[in-house]
Amino acid sequence: MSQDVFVVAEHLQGKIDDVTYELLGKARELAGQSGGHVVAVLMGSGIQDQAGSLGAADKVLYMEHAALENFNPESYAKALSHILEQNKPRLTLIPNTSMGMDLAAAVSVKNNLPLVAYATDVQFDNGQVVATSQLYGGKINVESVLEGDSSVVSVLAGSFPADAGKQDGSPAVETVAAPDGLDQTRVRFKNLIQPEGGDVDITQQDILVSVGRGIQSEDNLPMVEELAEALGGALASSRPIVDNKWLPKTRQVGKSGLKVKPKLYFAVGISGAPEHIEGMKDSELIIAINTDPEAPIFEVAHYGVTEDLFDVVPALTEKLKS
Amino acid sequence: MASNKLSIDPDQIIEKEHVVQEGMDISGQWNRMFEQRVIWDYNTEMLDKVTALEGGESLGYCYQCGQCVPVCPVNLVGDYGPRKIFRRVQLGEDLFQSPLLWQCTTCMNCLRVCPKEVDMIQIMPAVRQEAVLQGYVPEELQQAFENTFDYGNPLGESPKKRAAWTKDAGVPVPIMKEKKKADVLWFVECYPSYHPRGIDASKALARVLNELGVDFGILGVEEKCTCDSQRLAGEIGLFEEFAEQNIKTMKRYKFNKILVTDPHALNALRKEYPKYGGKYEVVHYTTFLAPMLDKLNFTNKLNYKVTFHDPCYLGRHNGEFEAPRQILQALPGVELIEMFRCRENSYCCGGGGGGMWLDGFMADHVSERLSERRVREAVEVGADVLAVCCPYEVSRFEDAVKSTGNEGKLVVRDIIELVVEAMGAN
Amino acid sequence: MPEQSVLIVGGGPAGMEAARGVADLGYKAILVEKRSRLGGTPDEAHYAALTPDFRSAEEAMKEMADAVQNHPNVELHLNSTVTAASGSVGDFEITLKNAKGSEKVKAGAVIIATGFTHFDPGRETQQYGYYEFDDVITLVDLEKMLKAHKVVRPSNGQPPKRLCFIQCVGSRDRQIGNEYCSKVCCGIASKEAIEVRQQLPDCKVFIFYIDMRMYGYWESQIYWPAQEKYKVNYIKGIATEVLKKGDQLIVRGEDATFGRPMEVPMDIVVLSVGMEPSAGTKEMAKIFGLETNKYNFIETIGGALNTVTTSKEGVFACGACTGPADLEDSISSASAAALKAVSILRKTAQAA
Amino acid sequence: MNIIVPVKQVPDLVEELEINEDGTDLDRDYLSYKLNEFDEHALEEALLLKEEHGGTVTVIAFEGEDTDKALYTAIAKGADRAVKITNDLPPGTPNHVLAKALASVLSGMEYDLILTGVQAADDRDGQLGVLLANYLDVPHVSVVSGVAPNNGAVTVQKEYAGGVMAEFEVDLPAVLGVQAARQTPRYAPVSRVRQVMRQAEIEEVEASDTEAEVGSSIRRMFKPEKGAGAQMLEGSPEEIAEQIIKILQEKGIKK
Repeated sequence: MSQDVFVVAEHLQGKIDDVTYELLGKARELAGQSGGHVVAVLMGSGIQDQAGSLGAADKVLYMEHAALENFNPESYAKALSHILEQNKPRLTLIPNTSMGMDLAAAVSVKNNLPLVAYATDVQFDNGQVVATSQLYGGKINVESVLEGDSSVVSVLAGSFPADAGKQDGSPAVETVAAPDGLDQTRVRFKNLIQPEGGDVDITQQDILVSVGRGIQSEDNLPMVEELAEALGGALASSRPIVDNKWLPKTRQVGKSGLKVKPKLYFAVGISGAPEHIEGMKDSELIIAINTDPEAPIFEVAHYGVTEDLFDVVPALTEKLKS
Repeated sequence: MASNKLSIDPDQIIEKEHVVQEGMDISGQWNRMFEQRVIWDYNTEMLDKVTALEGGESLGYCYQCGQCVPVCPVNLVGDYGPRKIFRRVQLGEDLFQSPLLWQCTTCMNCLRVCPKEVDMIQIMPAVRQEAVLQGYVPEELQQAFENTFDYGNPLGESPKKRAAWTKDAGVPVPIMKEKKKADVLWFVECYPSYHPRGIDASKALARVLNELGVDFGILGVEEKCTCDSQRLAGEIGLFEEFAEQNIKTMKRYKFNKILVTDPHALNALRKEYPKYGGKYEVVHYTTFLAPMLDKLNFTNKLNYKVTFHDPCYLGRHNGEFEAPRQILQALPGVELIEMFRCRENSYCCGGGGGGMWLDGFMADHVSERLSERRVREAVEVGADVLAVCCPYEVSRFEDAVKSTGNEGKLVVRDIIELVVEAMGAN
Repeated sequence: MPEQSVLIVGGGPAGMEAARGVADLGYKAILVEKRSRLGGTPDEAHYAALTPDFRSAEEAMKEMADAVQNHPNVELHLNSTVTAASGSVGDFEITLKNAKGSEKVKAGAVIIATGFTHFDPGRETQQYGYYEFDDVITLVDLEKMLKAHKVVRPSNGQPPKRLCFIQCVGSRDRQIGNEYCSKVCCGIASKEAIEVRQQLPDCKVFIFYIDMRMYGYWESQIYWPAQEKYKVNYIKGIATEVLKKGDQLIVRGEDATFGRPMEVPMDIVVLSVGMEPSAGTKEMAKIFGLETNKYNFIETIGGALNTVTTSKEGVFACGACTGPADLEDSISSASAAALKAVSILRKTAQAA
Repeated sequence: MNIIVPVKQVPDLVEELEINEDGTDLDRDYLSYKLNEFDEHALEEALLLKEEHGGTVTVIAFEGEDTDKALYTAIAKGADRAVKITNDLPPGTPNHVLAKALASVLSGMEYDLILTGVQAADDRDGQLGVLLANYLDVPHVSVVSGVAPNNGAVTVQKEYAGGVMAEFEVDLPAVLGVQAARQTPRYAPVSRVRQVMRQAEIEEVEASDTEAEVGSSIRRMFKPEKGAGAQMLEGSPEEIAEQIIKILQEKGIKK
């Protein structure tokens, strides 16, 4: 049994995702408490040089295999399961992302490990792992105790600062042999599809006016667009708006969309599900309009308005124009 | 009208001589005919489909006199009119999938003047029901339907908060569940329970009922939307679902009459619920209060020029034109002025028949909202207060006051708010 | 011996023609008229010219009245009403009442010719403002003005510059209950339109219609001349309401050809009111026990082949008491009724 | 293609959520439940696939509050069968247990594809679909927003951050966690739901295995600390607009 804290590194197109650093930073703190090491798990093909960017880890376990060149829910889960089986770390942190979701629950079953998902915090408490999950649309926090001597927590991106995990250095890289049959999968990666170009890059905008479910109808979009224009910014949105095809995917802020850090993030009719907040909470100034005073968006917003957006938005647009 | 002939450059007219086609000499100026001739294949299938529906029969009665179109509120701001609907359907337009289907507000002004009794109040819900069953339903409307099904109100508010407004009403508002028996059951309805401006009116009415010593109670969280507008928008199943629930709930309590704030609830409870076994004496609050005005002490002089907007479902649909006016005229300092269209010929706010939940959709089909048109009329006659007594109207007209740039010139008040204002401070 | 006389109720065109017919055939015609003079509605309502031949109504009615008044076989009861009837075919006993009292007369057959009344445009709806605006009038009101050669706006006595007719008022309307076409209004409106144009050449005349019903010669006698010679404007699309802005009437409707709403200013609006059964018609149906149709006109039971026989043997009906009828219809049916009545007298006499 | 759509009722977030006295669960007495919105998308995608390529759609749910309504609604939308698992599994049962129970029920059924919502508001111990796939030992892909049959397999699109998507080919049978259907979930007319309630039958089954090692327990539930939170702006819309403009000016965002 080890006291190590493992972090599964996430990467896409050869680039380590920020969430990995966030988890590494947290893992450092936790490993200090458990008395173990921080171990980054890097699975891929031809990306061993990325290990250098995982300097916050004491060690990088690197598994190289052609079947790991691109993320594949099946081969990655098999590989991770193999690594965890061999190492039995005290705690494994996996990003609660599109990729991590496929891994965490899989290894929980495969390796019979307790799992807590949607964590925004993880602590050791009297030798037990305690994870706090953000559930029910961010309205309720749930503190869980994970039993046993090895467990998995999948952590929401943006829960911890990335800086602490961004250390250059040269951690020991230990290459791990891939398990047998890794390329015999029932899920086969075909290709990546890049977002259609031509649309505004919302990550590059200083001012974003972002719309959520509260605008009720596609027909109300022009009203908000007008505000964005008056502010000299671009229109962004939360997931339901994109799911409804009211705006292209390129405008989506949040977990499955884009992370943005504009100077002004103006949230219109967005309640602030954790997945959304994850993508915008680092904005310099956040102003939110939502009729529900309990909406989680007000937790991250600097200024809040509970008046009807259909009154405030046109009034503001008009004043900005004059 | 510009002459169509001029749209062809005279130099472009092709002169041909001795042209013979199919044995006919068609020499002459060729492209004079600026449009191709169309040979209509009259596809009467669509009209047959509509008239085969229960309630859709009378669309086939239209004899194209054209009386309906000038009084149709939507025609004034768009290209919709019952006569035209008939004609288009007769020519094969599929009304079930046409945007025209959702534009009727069921205001009933066409039926009022129709010599053939082509009854849009029956036709539209019947066709809409079919459209809903086939999955053609505007998204906004679908949202309202889903909210109603899930929460018992189209606003999507928590059913548990239906009586939340009573907490700071300032006067007791008894709940039937505790009271069991009352002279008057006040059926509050959704907008008066949840919409901030509706709540203002509800609180005002609660105060007046207390002042008059009326023995009343509300259903509170047990009350569900009467769904009259959802019914007219085509969701008859939804209507039946909640009619059954409301009737079952009301059966548990003893009361002599039902008081409503909402003319749409009046219409449902009075005309539709009996079909499902719920027979009640139902009265709109204006009708209820008009004979009791002498019992109220009006200490505050208002000094308002008030014009009154007849709600379609109180006036045309249920024949009450006088009570609201009696109340207004009894308020000290109120000068009542009538708009160009009033009483039987009152204009429609656009909220009926599902219009309440189709504002975005309608914006694509009309040049201005009906409520905006109405607000302009109120301003035109020099009113400074637009008095209403239907909970759809307050918010619609307040929005329209803003969008027409008449803020500061005109305010929108429910009659009951004016009553309370005239009663002065407690 | 069965009675050898025919009682005719109503001294309008149909009644006068029936009486003359009976009398000419050598039988006694007892003509009962409640007014003090003969001539019926054309006389009472001061018709100017008859439709479609433009003949002076006064002159024509005088001619008809003279024919019966001076006829030796006609027994005329003016200022009289029928208050009761008993007996059956060949032997009716009818109670007449006048200022002096009641008297009973005997007749072998009866002809009802109690006619129609003009639809009251203020009765059902006020949408055309008949009782609200002075300058909204009916065909009948205009007829009187035409007769007096004084077509003016009632509100100010000035001749109108713009005058319109709204067709089908009180006819073809399920809500009002008059689902029938009143048959004559299209012709009368066109005839009056011509007369207005003749009397006031500067006045523009419009007719708002659903469809113009100008059967037979009316087309060439009235409709085409109205449009072609007298420049009357026919507009398809019935007006829905009449409003007042300032001192001008506004006719609001739909131009059905273009499918667009219209608001047309007018000085005078003439409502082309249709026909309803007169009070006398309803009363006679009751007294003689005659079946009526759903519109309260007297029902004739012979279908297309016999338009004057009622449900009661020996009682006939002619003119507009059986339904909307023009003058030509009335005169024709009156002659037919006279013939049928006389033939029934003969038959009963032979049988006796 | 025969598709199974496991659906789950979750607490309706429109209601205010309260925590029970010992602080380890929601106060469930006053909760109302609603079909997980991602499950609605899974059902919609399943119905679209059935309409395009034939087959059947079976909706399966655990017995609980309003489960029948959700199942009847699914039939009204076009599902062919509705199955209710009748084991006494109270709301809040961990997903490991639910997934295992589902797996025991599904192992007796024939299917090509299982579509679930990618996640639910109460997935404390991991997403149901992924757990289910692993108990069944069938492949899975989550965060899927496009499915197309392809010679006995399916081609799926999985969403990553920033609008990038990966395309996979997945052998059947498989579990897919649906992020969004190709179209907004359809409306079930209440008339039809009522008709279904009178006519259709919900099959009932009992899961043979409800024993799963969850390995974690809830120690405490709490509402997020009201941090400093937002400074609320009050007044009329115009006044609020003016305040906002002032803030923007102070921050140098607007002159």
